[in-house]
Amino acid sequence: MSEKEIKAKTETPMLDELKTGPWPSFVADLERYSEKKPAVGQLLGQLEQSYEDRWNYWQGTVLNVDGYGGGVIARYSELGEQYPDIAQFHTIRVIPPPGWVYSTEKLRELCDIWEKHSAGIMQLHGMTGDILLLGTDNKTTFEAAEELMEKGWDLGGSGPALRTLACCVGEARCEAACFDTMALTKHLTDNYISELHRPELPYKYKFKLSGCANDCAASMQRSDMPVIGTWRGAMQINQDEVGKFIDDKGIEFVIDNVLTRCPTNCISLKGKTIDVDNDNCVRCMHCINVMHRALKPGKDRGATILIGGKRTLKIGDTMSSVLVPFMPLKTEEDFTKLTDLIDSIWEFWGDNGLEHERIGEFIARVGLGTFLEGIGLEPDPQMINQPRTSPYIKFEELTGSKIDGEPEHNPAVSNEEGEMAEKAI
Amino acid sequence: MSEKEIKAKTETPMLDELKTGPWPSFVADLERYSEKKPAVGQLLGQLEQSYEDRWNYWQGTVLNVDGYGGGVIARYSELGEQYPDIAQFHTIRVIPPPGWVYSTEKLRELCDIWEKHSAGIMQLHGMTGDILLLGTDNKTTFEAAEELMEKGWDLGGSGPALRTLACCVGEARCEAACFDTMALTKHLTDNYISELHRPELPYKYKFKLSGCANDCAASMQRSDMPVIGTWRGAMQINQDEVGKFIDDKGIEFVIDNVLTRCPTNCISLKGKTIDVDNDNCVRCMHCINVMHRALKPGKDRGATILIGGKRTLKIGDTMSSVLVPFMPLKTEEDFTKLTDLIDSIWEFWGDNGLEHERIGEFIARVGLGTFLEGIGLEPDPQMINQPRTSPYIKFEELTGSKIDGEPEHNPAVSNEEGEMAEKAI
Amino acid sequence: MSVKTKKKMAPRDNGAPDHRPNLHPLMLKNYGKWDYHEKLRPGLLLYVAESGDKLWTVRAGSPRTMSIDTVRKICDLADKYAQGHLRFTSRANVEFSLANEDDIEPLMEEIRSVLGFPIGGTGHSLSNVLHTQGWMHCNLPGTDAAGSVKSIMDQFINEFVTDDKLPARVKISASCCQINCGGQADIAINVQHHHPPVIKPQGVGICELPKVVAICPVAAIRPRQGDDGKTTMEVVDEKCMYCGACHGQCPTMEIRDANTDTLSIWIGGKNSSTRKGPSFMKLAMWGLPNNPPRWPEVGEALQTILDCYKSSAKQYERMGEWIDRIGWKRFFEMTGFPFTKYHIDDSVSARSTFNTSTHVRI
Amino acid sequence: MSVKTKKKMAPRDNGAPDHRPNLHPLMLKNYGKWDYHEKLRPGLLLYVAESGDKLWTVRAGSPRTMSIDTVRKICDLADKYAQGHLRFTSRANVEFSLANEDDIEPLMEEIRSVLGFPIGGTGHSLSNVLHTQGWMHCNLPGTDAAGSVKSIMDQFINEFVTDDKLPARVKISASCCQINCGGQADIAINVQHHHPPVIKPQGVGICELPKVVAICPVAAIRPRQGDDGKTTMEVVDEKCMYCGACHGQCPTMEIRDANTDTLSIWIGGKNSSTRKGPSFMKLAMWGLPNNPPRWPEVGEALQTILDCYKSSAKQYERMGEWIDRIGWKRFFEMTGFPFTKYHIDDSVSARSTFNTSTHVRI
Ligand code: SRM
Ligand code: SRM
Ligand code: SRM
Ligand code: SRM
Ligand code: SF4
Ligand code: SF4
Ligand code: SF4
Ligand code: SF4
Ligand code: SF4
Ligand code: SF4
Ligand code: SF4
Ligand code: SF4
Repeated sequence: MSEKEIKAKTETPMLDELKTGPWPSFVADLERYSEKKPAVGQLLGQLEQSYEDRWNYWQGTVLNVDGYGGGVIARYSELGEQYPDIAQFHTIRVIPPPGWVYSTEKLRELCDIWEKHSAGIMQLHGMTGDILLLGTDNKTTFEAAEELMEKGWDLGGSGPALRTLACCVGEARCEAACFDTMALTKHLTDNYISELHRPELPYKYKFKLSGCANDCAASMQRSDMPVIGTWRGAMQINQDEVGKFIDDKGIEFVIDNVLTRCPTNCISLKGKTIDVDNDNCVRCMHCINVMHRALKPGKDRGATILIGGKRTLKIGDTMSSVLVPFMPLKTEEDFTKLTDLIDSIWEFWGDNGLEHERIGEFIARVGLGTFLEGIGLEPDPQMINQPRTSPYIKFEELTGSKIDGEPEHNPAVSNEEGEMAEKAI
Repeated sequence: MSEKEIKAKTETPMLDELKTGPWPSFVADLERYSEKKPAVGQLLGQLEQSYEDRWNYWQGTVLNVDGYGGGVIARYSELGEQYPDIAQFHTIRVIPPPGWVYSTEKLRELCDIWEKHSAGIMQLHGMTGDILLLGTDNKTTFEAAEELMEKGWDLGGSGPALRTLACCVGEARCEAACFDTMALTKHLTDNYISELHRPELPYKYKFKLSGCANDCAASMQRSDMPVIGTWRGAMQINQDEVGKFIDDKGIEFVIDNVLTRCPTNCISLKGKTIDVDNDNCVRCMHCINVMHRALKPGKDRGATILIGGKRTLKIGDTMSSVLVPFMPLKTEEDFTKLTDLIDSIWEFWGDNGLEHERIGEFIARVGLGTFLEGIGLEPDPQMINQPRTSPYIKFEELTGSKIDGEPEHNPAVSNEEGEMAEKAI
Repeated sequence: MSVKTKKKMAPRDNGAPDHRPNLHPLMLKNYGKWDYHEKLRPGLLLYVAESGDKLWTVRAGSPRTMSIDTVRKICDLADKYAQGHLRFTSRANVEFSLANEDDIEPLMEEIRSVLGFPIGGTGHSLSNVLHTQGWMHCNLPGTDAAGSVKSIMDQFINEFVTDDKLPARVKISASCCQINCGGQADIAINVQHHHPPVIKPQGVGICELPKVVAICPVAAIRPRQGDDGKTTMEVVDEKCMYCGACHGQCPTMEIRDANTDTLSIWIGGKNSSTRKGPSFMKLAMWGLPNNPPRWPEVGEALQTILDCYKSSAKQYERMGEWIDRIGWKRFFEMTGFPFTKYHIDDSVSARSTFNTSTHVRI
Repeated sequence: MSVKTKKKMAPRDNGAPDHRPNLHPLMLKNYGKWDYHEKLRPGLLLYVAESGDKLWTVRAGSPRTMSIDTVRKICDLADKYAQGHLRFTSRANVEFSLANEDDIEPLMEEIRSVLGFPIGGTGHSLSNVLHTQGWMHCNLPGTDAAGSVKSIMDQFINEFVTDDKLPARVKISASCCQINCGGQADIAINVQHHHPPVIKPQGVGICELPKVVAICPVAAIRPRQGDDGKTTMEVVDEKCMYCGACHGQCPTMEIRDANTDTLSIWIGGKNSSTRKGPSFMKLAMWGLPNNPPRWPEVGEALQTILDCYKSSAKQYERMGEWIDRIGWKRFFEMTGFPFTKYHIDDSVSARSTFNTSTHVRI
């Protein structure tokens, strides 16, 4: 690789192209803001350099706030000479209120703290769900953190630790919600705040909570333990509204957009009413989404607990899969049942997981059967789509076939030496 | 294992239980026949012993008819002392007429030959499709084989060779047939008769031919190369018959048993007629099966060529998968295109396959992409259900990204030694 | 490739007999020109050609293994009623095709009385059970197949002789070892081993060692120097998954055990691409005793499965499709079969069998 | 577990801020008691509570990365119109909830004029693109994400500000390295490497060698004694699959290459269990140049995909479901994207991606 000399940029022609167009431009915003904070201008300078070279100039490092093992993503610039104000340029991850709801009071408080101590850039929000505050150095990181915590905020997760939780808006504004996503997010965060701050797990562990199968928190592939709302028993059907819907949209529409879309074909049309085979309804939400005035989740609500979702590294993408088909999540006791489950999972994984091995990888390695034994959960056919197809089963049980009064041992095999060569035919 | 003395049976109390009941009893039949052929009685004796001990008393061996490397499944009994007439008790596999059709003349001819030379047991047919003739010894095997061949019959396949082909009744009696299964079975058998008789492939290779997706030859999981009839273009629809069917069965029946069962949801109801989205019809046959007076396969017919089906040994069950989505199979040239394909597959597999490695295992090992390159076939999206999900692609191509006027090399990476320890965050 | 031929030898490489002279005259005449068929009643179909020709087909159950005498009796009936032709189906049933409607009744009568074969196996029936050699001829079997088929078909004769008592066609196979020459089916009965192979001392040496070592899918077999200095083999128990591949390669690797082998039932296999496409069969129950001559425990389990299937499946829903729809949870509930950790796939692609959705039935 | 605390330190382990005081008053009042919602127009939903209360929600697109000034302007609008509350969505959009219908128009006006944010992202729209740090902050990126998002959203602004021009919701993510912090989506843009990592000589020694060796999924990295006697590493090129896992573990293992890295487009990912359940995203196109500042080749490809999707998908059919129905053959035909051998899975579970049926579209 050839060396080349890099000079600090005063112009950013490539980035400038990102100032035009109808979508709000982060470049325009930051450029304006750079009048207040020179670091932001230097950030744009280094970014321009990256655009030019198609190359990155950040190096990672480690910086911890006292008492914490994570929460700060520390960076130093390889172009620190050219851009001294961003020589150190760290991000603090801050836990948002569940569901990313803010009073302007709290959000302004955050702005004030951040403006005081840093370059003053916010990302709302990070992909895991954190408030990302960009632009402190090795010193201001601590000052900002102390002030944040003083005001009741807390640092988010990073490293081999529980990560900041995320949830959909849920019961706060959505009629589809089957459990209180915000309350559980808060409960789990607080209950496991130590595991979130002090990396002691084999690797990262993410929760994402969605109030129903629509999964607006996109938990299935982005969290190690999705908690997704569902219900037991019959769906709520308002047949009058069904009738109105059919009148309004026409029968073909209902066939093409509701009946034939049900994954288990469990809706049938009876004149101007519909009949749902509740035993086979898999609570997918589709019919409810389409006919939401007529259909609603059932009344006995709770959540499905899933496990093992993550992105590709090492064994390829893993999708979460069902661990507990239904768990009520209303009372303290319900919450305790869930945390008991989590405790036993973390214990078994903690004892047996490899470094940098996420729970999905761990289960893939040891096998779901072994995992269930390890955490003391009974196998349930709902955990799988189908039983094994391979007949090669490693039974621990020896017997089963013995029939009363039958010979105790195999009959003697012939004593003759095999005289002819055996060939697979 | 303890030795125990085994005596020749004169009674068969366990087998006798299989003489009762409404289903025809092979025991009763063979017992009757044992009056003519004492070997058959001894066979029942040894079988009784097996029933008693839940143990088998046959050993395999090898016996070949001159000029052939297979076709005889040779067995000697471990209880040859007790049952001398079945000390050697071989099976000859004989190629049946395609589709297992017989004139009584030919079938009687077979009976005559077999009665003359053997214990006179026939299995119609073996699971691969052969006529199985049981009960020759090391000498009569040859006599029977010679006489069979004299009369135009031929031995079936065994060992690492092409196996006897099987096909559904097809055009001979079924309106669903999309190609002439019998003619192609005959053609492939005759064309590859040498490969069938002289084991020279890495391992066994089975063809099964079905005239349509109903797969009455059960080829998908039981043959290395299923050939399954299909059509191009529009399905034939007789809307009058559709109307009659709807009148007869009712609209709900049509929704529940036809529309919602279509794997691609491509049938829609327009009053008393139906509309098939032929682009998305995957020729599954279901609607045609249910409404066979109203619907028929399209007129431009041929077959899908699939590859790789087999049972579990080593890598687990493999299901055949699409190799050529559509191939007309009417003319000599069509047949030649197919045999060209087979030739190139056998060549590549022959050169690179391991011993006892079937084509499905071979493809699993080398990868479908490599296999296609090896046999000179273009990748076709119909071969797969979905493209890869893993981003880890081993490109042979280096470039693609280079943009005109951009730097030739990567920018220099920082010269500073990393001063701080890097940790995965 | 040229073939060595000796004097007086019969012709070699004859190939497949021509089907045409073996075809019923009406099948030959209307070859490729059939218009439609009708299910008239169990075991009886009418095929109508574009020419207007009509052909009636009578299907009868056969035990597959037959004496020459029995085969000749079949020929007699074909000569008398079916213009001297007959065929066997891919499930080893016998089919007589008739040019004359009047022959149907007498033929059926004689099939029952002379052959003792039941008539049926068409439509939504439980057709003949595909099976394998068993103790009658193979060198590998852990159980018999013909016998268990006889028992099954005796038990389910009503499902064979009717064509509308089942939601869809039911295909069963019974195999005599785990290799499963009987193939995938809606229901398959298969042998299950419970421990690694035991190496028979007297046999060592008769097989090609490298081949035996090579066949093991999990590399559990390794050569070992025996006490007598001879090279023998040993099996690493922790690795071995009791597959028996080595036993097929070398009879010395005795995988069978009359005391501990059990039978398993696998369900939901399907070859047809009809509707959702083919599927493998899945483990429904393991640990059934290998109990000749009538394997009553297998019969009981089959009865349970078929009863549940009948009561809950929709028309045209094959066994596997039915369970896909109602879910395996309901299947295990309905049948009362235990769901165990052994039902959970533990192969490299196990994850693809997990329920990676929130689809649950509660 | 006890926490070391020092004098004068702020309280630790505060946990998550309470959502209740942060909730819009009507959301708090009607918490868990919402009856239904109505899509009034793009970017505007009406939520009706069981109590009869009405709440209007206006959704605006945000660039996610914002200066403090901009965040404060958002607060200003929330104070003026939304009872001093606001929220962000899981796709980084801003939502203002209004108690008064009359505030809708003025708020929308000010969102556009003061913030410069477009209104939309509801219903069957192309919502905000999820993205990652890129060259602004991460240490691993091969491309930028915020910039490509800006370009994409500029291009597809009409799909954002309407809610019925697309068959269903379209979720896009753009990530700056193959790790893909942006996550699975209907369409995802991802970096693709074309050769094994190059080991930067100056860096060797800074990482924990065993960890680097251990992270490689295919065991392609092994320790090697350098000329200077120091232990360094080498990569076995034949084994390496260019995954970059080692690069995340140790910056010395430089996997990026500005000259040869390309961008790929992956489609059909879905998290919702709605209808058929979640799915992974699949490779649609590879080899697109990494072309800042506007990545026009990516934009072109997206346009093609969205055009085809619009013209051919049924309502409620997410990207992946649409392709499942029409088949990948048609997808590649319609888009004109080449189908190459690299599209075929070559992992251990590759066979599960094969078309194991006769289902073909011809
Ligand atoms: C900041 C963020 C992207 C963003 O701009 O929003 C991010 C940034 C990084 N991710 Fe991520 N990930 C972020 C969400 C995700 C997500 C999505 C999610 O959490 O919902 C994923 C996919 C889901 C998952 O967890 O698998 C994700 C999958 C990864 C992975 C791959 C993990 C795997 O097992 O496949 C790595 C690499 C690793 O863990 O070794 C990684 C590693 C990283 C690191 C720490 C790179 C590194 O190893 O040094 C990045 C730090 C960048 C920086 O400078 O801040 N990041 N990362 C997201 C966290 C913000 C927040 O806290 O809210
Ligand atoms: C005679 C035979 C073909 C042959 O060349 O021997 C045959 C003949 C017919 N089959 Fe078949 N099938 C025959 C074995 C099969 C097999 C293979 C097997 O049994 O092992 C299958 C695939 C099984 C599987 O999926 O593994 C098979 C799957 C079908 C299907 C698709 C069923 C489904 O929905 O999955 C149909 C369509 C239907 O039922 O309408 C069908 C339909 C038919 C029709 C109606 C076709 C026709 O128009 O003639 C014929 C039967 C009438 C009837 O009611 O039985 N046939 N059919 C085979 C009779 C076997 C027997 O004696 O029982
Ligand atoms: C005779 C027959 C069973 C029957 O009673 O009908 C049979 C019998 C044997 N099979 Fe089979 N297979 C028979 C059809 C099948 C089928 C079904 C088919 O061909 O449609 C299969 C499943 C499909 C497949 O090919 O995978 C089958 C899968 C096997 C296997 C497993 C192959 C695998 O790769 O998984 C073996 C073992 C092997 O090849 O190593 C095997 C091996 C054997 C051997 C040769 C056992 C051995 O290795 O010594 C058996 C000889 C028994 C004997 O004494 O005749 N047989 N075998 C069938 C052949 C008769 C015929 O020619 O018509
Ligand atoms: C606000 C938000 C939740 C939050 O807590 O932030 C949300 C809110 C709603 N979602 Fe969502 N979804 C939100 C992200 C998601 C996500 C996650 C994502 O975008 O990454 C998903 C899953 C995506 C996936 O599969 O990977 C998601 C999948 C759905 C679905 C299922 C769509 C489908 O058919 O697959 C519905 C149902 C529907 O469309 O009727 C839905 C429906 C809804 C409803 C109608 C629920 C309701 O009654 O309030 C809400 C939206 C109105 C609208 O038209 O946008 N929402 N929704 C998120 C808005 C993101 C944005 O700004 O664009
Ligand atoms: S996941 Fe369900 S409950 Fe949550 S916001 Fe989406 S639709 Fe509402
Ligand atoms: S919620 Fe889903 S599974 Fe249940 S009835 Fe509606 S569409 Fe069918
Ligand atoms: S596979 Fe098709 S063509 Fe052949 S017999 Fe069956 S239904 Fe007829
Ligand atoms: S043949 Fe199958 S795919 Fe085609 S329209 Fe009929 S049911 Fe649908
Ligand atoms: S299933 Fe096993 S024992 Fe039975 S015939 Fe096949 S190889 Fe022999
Ligand atoms: S039984 Fe299978 S796994 Fe065990 S040693 Fe034999 S071949 Fe290997
Ligand atoms: S996608 Fe890669 S480069 Fe981008 S933030 Fe995530 S880890 Fe960093
Ligand atoms: S890029 Fe991936 S496969 Fe290659 S050496 Fe690094 S970790 Fe191993």
